[in-house]
Amino acid sequence: MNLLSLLIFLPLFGAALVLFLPASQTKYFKWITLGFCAVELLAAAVVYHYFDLSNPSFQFVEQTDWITLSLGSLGAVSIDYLLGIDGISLPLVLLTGVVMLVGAVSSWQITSRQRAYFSLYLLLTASIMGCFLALDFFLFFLFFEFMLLPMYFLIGLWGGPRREYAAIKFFLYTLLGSVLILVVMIALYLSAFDPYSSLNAQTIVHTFDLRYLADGHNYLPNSLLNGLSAHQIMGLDARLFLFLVLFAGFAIKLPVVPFHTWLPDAHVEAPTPVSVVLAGVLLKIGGYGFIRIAYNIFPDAAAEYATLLGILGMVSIVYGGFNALAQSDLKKMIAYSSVSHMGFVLLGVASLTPEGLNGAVYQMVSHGVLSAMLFVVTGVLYDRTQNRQIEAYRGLAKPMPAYTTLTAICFFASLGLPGFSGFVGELFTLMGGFQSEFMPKWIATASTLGIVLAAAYFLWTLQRMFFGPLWTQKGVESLLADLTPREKIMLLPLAALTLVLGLFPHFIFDITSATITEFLKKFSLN
Amino acid sequence: MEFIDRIFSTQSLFWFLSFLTILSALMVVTSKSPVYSVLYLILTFFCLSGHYIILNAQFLAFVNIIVYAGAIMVLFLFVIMFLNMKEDEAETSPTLIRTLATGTAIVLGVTLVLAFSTVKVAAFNPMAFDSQVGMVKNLGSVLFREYLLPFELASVLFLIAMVGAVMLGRREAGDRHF
Amino acid sequence: MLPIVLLSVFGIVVLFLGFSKSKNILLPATLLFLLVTLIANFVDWNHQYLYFNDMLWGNNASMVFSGIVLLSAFFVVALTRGFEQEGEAAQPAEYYGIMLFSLVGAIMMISYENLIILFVGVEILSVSIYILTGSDKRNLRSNEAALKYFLMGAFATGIMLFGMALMYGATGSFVISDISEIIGTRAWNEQSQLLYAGLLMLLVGLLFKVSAAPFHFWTPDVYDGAPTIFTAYMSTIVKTAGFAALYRLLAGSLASLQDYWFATLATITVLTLLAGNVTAVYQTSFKRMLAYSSISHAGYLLIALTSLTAKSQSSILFYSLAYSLSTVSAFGVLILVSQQQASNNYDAFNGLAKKNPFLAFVLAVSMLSLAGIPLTAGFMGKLFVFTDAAQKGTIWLLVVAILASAIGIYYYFRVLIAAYFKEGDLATIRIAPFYKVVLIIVTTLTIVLGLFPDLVLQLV
Amino acid sequence: MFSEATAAIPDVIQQVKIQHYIFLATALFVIGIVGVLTRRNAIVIFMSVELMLNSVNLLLITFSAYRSDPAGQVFVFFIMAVAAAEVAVGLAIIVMIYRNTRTIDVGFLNKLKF
Amino acid sequence: MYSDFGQILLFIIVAIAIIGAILIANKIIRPNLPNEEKLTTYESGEDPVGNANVQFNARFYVVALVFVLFEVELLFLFPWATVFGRPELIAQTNGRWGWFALGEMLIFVGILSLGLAYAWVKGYLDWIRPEPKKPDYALKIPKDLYQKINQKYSTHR
Repeated sequence: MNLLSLLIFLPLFGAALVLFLPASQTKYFKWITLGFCAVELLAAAVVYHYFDLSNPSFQFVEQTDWITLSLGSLGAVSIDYLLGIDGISLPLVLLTGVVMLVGAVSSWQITSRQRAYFSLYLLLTASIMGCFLALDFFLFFLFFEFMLLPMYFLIGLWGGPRREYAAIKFFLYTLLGSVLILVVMIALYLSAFDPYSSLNAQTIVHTFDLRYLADGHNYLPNSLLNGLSAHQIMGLDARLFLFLVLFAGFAIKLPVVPFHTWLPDAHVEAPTPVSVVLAGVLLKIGGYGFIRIAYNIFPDAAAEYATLLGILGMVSIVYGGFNALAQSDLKKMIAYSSVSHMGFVLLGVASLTPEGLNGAVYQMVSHGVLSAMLFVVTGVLYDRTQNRQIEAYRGLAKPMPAYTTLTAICFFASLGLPGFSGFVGELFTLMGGFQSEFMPKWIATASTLGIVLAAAYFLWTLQRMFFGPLWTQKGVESLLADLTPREKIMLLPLAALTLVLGLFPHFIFDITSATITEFLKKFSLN
Repeated sequence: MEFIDRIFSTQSLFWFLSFLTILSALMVVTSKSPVYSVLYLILTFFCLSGHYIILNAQFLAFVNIIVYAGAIMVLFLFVIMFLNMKEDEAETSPTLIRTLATGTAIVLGVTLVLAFSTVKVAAFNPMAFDSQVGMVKNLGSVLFREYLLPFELASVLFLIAMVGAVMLGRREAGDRHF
Repeated sequence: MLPIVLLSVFGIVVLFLGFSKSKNILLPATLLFLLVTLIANFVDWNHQYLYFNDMLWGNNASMVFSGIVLLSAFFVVALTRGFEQEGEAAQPAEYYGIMLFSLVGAIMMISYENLIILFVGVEILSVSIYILTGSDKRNLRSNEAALKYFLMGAFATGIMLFGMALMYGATGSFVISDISEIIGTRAWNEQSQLLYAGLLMLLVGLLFKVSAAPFHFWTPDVYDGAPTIFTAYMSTIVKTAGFAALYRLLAGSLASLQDYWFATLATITVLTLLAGNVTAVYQTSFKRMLAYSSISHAGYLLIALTSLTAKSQSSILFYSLAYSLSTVSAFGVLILVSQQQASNNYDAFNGLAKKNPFLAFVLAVSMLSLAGIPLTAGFMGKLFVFTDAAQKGTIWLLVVAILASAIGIYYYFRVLIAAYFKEGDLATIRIAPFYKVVLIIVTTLTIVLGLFPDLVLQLV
Repeated sequence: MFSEATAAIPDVIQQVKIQHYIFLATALFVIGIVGVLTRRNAIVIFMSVELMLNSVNLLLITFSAYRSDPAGQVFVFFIMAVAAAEVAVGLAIIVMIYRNTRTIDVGFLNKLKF
Repeated sequence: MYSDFGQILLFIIVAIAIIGAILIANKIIRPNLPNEEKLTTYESGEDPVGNANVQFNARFYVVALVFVLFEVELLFLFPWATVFGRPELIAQTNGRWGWFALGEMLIFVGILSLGLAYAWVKGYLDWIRPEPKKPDYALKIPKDLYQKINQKYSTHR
């Protein structure tokens, strides 16, 4: 079996194992999950080891025919099981490996319905991996939408008091996103074709292969999405319109500001490991979708709307920052900080410059590590006192010195202190914004406000919660034990990772740059 | 004589029968008592049989009398009699709904009539015309040669109807009423 | 042809088996008969047949349609458990016999060539279902459902027949291929009003049967009132057969008039989608919700029908298979739960997952499939149907359909929320092994078809 | 007047336009629909349906006679036969309901809400 | 265009006219002196009791139903009878037609008779007899007393 298939099927196998083991083995479920996540990370590392950094195209490509639909006189539609990896997806695959492992450790405190929990968790891992590896749009969509189900149940079954509401809200929002993506997929379906298979089969073979979709020559003349045909939908050029639809679909996932309201609810109600996965990996699929799907298929529209997208990114950054400042719930504050940080990703992608795109991928990885850490930190406190209100604590530094140190590290890293990964990501995306020929400079300028805001809310929170004399609202000082070894195991590597990435950003840039340079050639033509 | 000829033509018979058909059909729908409705319905069927006869479909005219007026209507009357329905108790359908329904149906009718008034049905070919089409001999050979399959399958329908009707219509042990 | 003969004979055999002392033989016998018929159904594979002076017509697609109907019937019959729980009043031999007979009607509706076969088929199927609906004689709701269904069905038949008569007036034939030929030559121009009015009424009559809006108002009451097992039966079989009949009519003889009927049918499609989905949201009873959901699925099937592309047939085929499978398993779970709780409401499912994880899982897969979530057959079905609309280029229809399916998620998930997230006192439900096997097969099929739709599509 | 060719043709076809028959059938059909929609007594509704079926029969026989094509008349034959079966079942349902409720007014049957 | 059907119309009209005329003449000529006795419904001299619409017994229904279905079956026999023995058809098919037609009808009638047999065996056609209650009050007279008396008088005859 190919390495990439292994990445997808390994957790599936784990899920099946958990599902079918007898109930007497329940105590081993978490170990099995942990083991599979570790092997998963190892496999991702092996992929990295064999990955050719100088090769900008897809590697480890794996293709099997899956569904063939005959359309009569209109040819056929071929949907393939098609996997591949390049410089954009590899960092995210590695990130997934890391975050899922951390999430598995963090799942230790789950005590109810373990069989269901761990099988869903592994299922989620498989579908996330599938999303990053799929090269067939249809396959991507399947993984993308299937991901919602385990997530829905993970939030709905193990979440907080308002979990039902949060779960269905999460589900409906993201489903709306995937429905929008589905619309584009259906529109694509009769437009694009696979030139090689069509030649062999003597008939038109329509395809969802993203490699072919990227090439404007593979659209049938006068079809809906051919760049030269002047089809219009609601007064807009069809390509522009469908780009916006696709963008909206991924923007919900990212989330970009007008579509973000599900995120705080989902985060507040989700259990810690699910929050970790949600912020650490799931949001990245939105950003990945922009690059891999939306920009790949509609480069012309992406250039056209760069300003709009840049502004949306800027709004996300600033609006998320202000909202984070206003929150009293620590977890909600972090959720809004995620909105703000993911805004940088959008800004970087929209800039269409090497700096911006590299920065965006880097920012995704960095935010994945940092948000995982932030949610673990929150979870630590919540586990002890069942209370996440910022005002409920003062002077935590005294009873919990190690906890305070690690929290401070991740807060500083998140607010973009040089030396940590957050700084590099924000710097590069902003640089991209400044250098972009596609959008005005004031967008990037305004976005810098986000950094200031991040500094404000993180430092203010740090100051309020950790310094000064010890005090808690409900007199729960006795519960405030310092970090357990398990928590340290989660937090220390993440802290090390953010430091390493911050000091040696070329680990990521080495992987991404070749692919992104190639990717951007499309835009330089315009 | 010419005048009398015109009065006692088939055309006049058509008008006479049509008038009677429509009138009795209206009475079916408007009668207060279901018993009267059934009787008017039987009258309607007789009128229709008259139409069938002048259309040279003698066999069907006779079948119509036997099946509809004879069997089906007897069954109806039967049910009405042993359900012991006197004057239709409470015809409580709201007036508004009745008016609306009638209005809609009449609009439908007028639309159809207007649409059909311009229809030109292809003139019959006098040379190929076979006036014996409606005779039992002719229908029999069509029925038993070309329409063999639906004929046999109709028996399945009868079987279902028999089993089902007997099953549903039978009084169960312990039923309160008759 | 063979399945029709076999089903008639088997129906009679089952009817008379009811006189034997051992009632336990009925269920296995019926299942065996259905299985034999299912196999016999495919004897003409890869032949296009025309039987009895242009009465029956069939090809692979119609055989697969019949196969779907027979398969759904098989599953539903398997879920009846011999009607042992219905008590003394139940008459299993009659029920099974009538079910087998009704399939004769369904197959006639699928493979008719002469409109008379369509008519007799519709009647056989409808009359059987009137009887089955009213089979719970002492239950007033069942009685009322039967009466309502009967009156509405007879009314619809009247309209359908008027349509057939007008079409006969316009074209002079009842044979599908002849009608198509006459329409092709445009020799009917002078009688176009007759043809148009006839076509419209014929469609209305058939749309009544598949409960498309605005002719759907009887559906919720009838589905709700009928005994649950027969609700499952009619919501799968009548729908599949009805759509096969509609497809045969539209594709077989009226394809060249698409410009004419497209607008009408598209409007009906939109109405059906909206009526079904929006009303389903307000239901508190799961059974009633399934009734409305069946209306909304009629809407999705209508999309494929309205578009009438080369692929429509396989879309309808796949969709009805996916729909039938999920509906069967949903009703299968409902029967067990409502027996325990004496209620069909959503609340009855509270806490199902805790003590009955298997049933909850079956329910989840079926709801996901009905909602059209990927990796289930329902998703593929929806995708095919949507692509039909895209192929025809009716974007607005597509938009409505997608909105409708988004609404669908809400009400399908309500029962999942009840089953998984709510606390309830549902005890462990004992499931007969055979019942369990059926549910497993149906659920597996739903997932397998979601992964490999080719398995069915390549048949056509 | 009685030419050789038209001798076999029934008078009605020569004297009455086919439209008149179509109108008559349509009128009966509409009367039937009105009955179904306005009456509440199940038996009367059912009778109105029978009226509709008869209008169909008339229409089919008309077309059949004017076209001199037996297919229409055979169809009518089937409609009559099938109607009988339907009536048997329908009346059985009505009897069953009357046993349980002592009424067959469809309006009284509102256990199930519309 | 006086025709055969015109004659029928004439016949109908004349019939209606004559009946109407007779009834009207009757009305004019007859003396009209009503009293209560005369106005009651005529029931062979008995006093009428209750409504004229007497409720039938539902046990008739099943029989009526089966009758209707068989009557329709009968209808199919009429056209069959005309084709069954038609010589030209028999000649066309080397005599097979007769057997074929017979087979057709046998299947049809057979299926229907199976339905009848079903209803019969099931007991649906059985008359539901009213079961008169046997009086169970205690008699003071010993039972054999009657027997003795009966015997006594029977031997005398």
